[in-house]
Amino acid sequence: MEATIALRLPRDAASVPLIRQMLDAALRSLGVVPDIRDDIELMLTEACSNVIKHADPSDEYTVSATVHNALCVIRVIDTGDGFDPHRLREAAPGAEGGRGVQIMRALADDVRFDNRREHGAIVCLEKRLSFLPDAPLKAG
Amino acid sequence: MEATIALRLPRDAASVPLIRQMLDAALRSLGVVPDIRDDIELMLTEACSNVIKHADPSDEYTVSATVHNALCVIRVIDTGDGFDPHRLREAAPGAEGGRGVQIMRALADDVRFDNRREHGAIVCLEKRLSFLPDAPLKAG
Amino acid sequence: MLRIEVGNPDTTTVRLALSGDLDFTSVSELSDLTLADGLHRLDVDLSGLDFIDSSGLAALIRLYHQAEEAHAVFQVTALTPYLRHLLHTTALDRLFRLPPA
Amino acid sequence: MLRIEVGNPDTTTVRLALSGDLDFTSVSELSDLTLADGLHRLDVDLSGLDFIDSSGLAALIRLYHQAEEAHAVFQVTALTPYLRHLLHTTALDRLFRLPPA
Ligand SMILES: Nc1ncnc2c1ncn2[C@@H]1O[C@H](COP(=O)(O)OP(=O)(O)O)[C@@H](O)[C@H]1O
Ligand SMILES: Nc1ncnc2c1ncn2[C@@H]1O[C@H](COP(=O)(O)OP(=O)(O)O)[C@@H](O)[C@H]1O
Repeated sequence: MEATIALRLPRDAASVPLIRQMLDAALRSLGVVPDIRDDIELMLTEACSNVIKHADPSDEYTVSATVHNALCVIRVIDTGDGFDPHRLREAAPGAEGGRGVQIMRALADDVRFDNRREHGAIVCLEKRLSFLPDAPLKAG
Repeated sequence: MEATIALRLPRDAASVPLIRQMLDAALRSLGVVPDIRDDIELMLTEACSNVIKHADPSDEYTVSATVHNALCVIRVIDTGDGFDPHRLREAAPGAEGGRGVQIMRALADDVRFDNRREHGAIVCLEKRLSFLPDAPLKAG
Repeated sequence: MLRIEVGNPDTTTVRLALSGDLDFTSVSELSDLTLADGLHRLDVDLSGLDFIDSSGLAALIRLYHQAEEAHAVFQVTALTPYLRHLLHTTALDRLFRLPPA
Repeated sequence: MLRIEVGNPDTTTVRLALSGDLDFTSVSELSDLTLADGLHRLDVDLSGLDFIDSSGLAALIRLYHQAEEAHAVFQVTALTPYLRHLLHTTALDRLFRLPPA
């Protein structure tokens, strides 16, 4: 079994709770355990809020999430100016910003930032899934 | 905004409540009104149960649902022997079977059955969507 | 998930209260039910159903036929507006002789 | 949706109880809050939060700084295990001087 959700969204803050809720509901239907769903909600939110905050000048972005072989792969793609992931600094202890990437790195099993100067940023997040004993099908 | 859910599923009865629940949750997130969601759940269930019941000898099938411009388009594709939609008869009043296609035709705004002898059946169901006043984004 | 509650208000009446999902995946639980001899009346309460599909409707038709064979009265009760609409769509309102809404 | 309940158990203490989602889309409601002068203590009860993201954490850090400036005691209370874990991940447990679990 393989499941994919893909959305083309306006670069609008209201899109973030929408995709978060949609993916969470899909993962719940598949029987993914709540802790993993919480982590995925947060990783996804960080990647999407970054598009809203930083991905000027794009006005749309896409999110796709695929579940296959007990792995969830999320791709958030914008058409903004992109950024250089190697130039990110760790947030200072009392700093307000700069924790999004830190959180993604902490929660995802794998994070990749990809960039093409004229095509914006691609954030790819992977998370290994665990399922409740009564999960339908072998979603794995 | 455009949203797509696509699943590759084992031809197993347990797949039907799964995809039904997943699509319903997604439509709820988008703010689709309950009556339309009920109709879509039922149309989708009929198309998928037919794959489980009739689409020998395939062991997998795919379901995709796309929401765009306030239209939901569902495609259920199997690799069974297919069937000739023109040879379907209306169910006799007291007959137990033969009501699935009738229900799809009654609830969908458009139903198309497509068939290629060696590639199984394609059922395409369309439903116009209405949204709650507080629906996020203009999902339309 | 389908739940079936079987009641016997008197010795010749059976009352089935269905709740949850009555669909292709759960319908066998209802089909497996056997009705005792000497039945005079079969009431099926659908008010708790969240979902029913054509397989669920087929199971109701099967119950209707079983009741007919036993010369018992068959009645579907406590319809939600949605179910009434669906029974109308499938012309089962006439088979089940539903009173007009 | 974020809900903020503001309590004043005494004139120099403010108690904020947050519930719902504290994220990028709702955080301004919290940032817009101004704390009265003469504050000695700011308690933030997070037990009702369903979701928090880095923007929500940033708002907490901002409250922490406001309390520091007022020489008030800042305390995050009623953490769920999930939130405790997240504050640990982001090293905010040390900034907020959380007692060890
Ligand atoms: N999609 C994106 N487009 C452009 N820049 C981005 C994008 N995502 C992240 N960045 C850059 O990475 C930096 C670090 O992001 P993050 O850790 O989430 O912290 P914050 O968003 O609070 O600055 C951002 O400040 C921004 O410069
Ligand atoms: N995916 C499919 N593959 C092969 N045959 C199908 C498929 N879907 C429907 N059919 C044919 O169409 C007929 C009518 O379907 P339907 O109205 O749902 O009633 P029922 O499934 O109760 O027979 C089925 O009996 C079957 O012969």
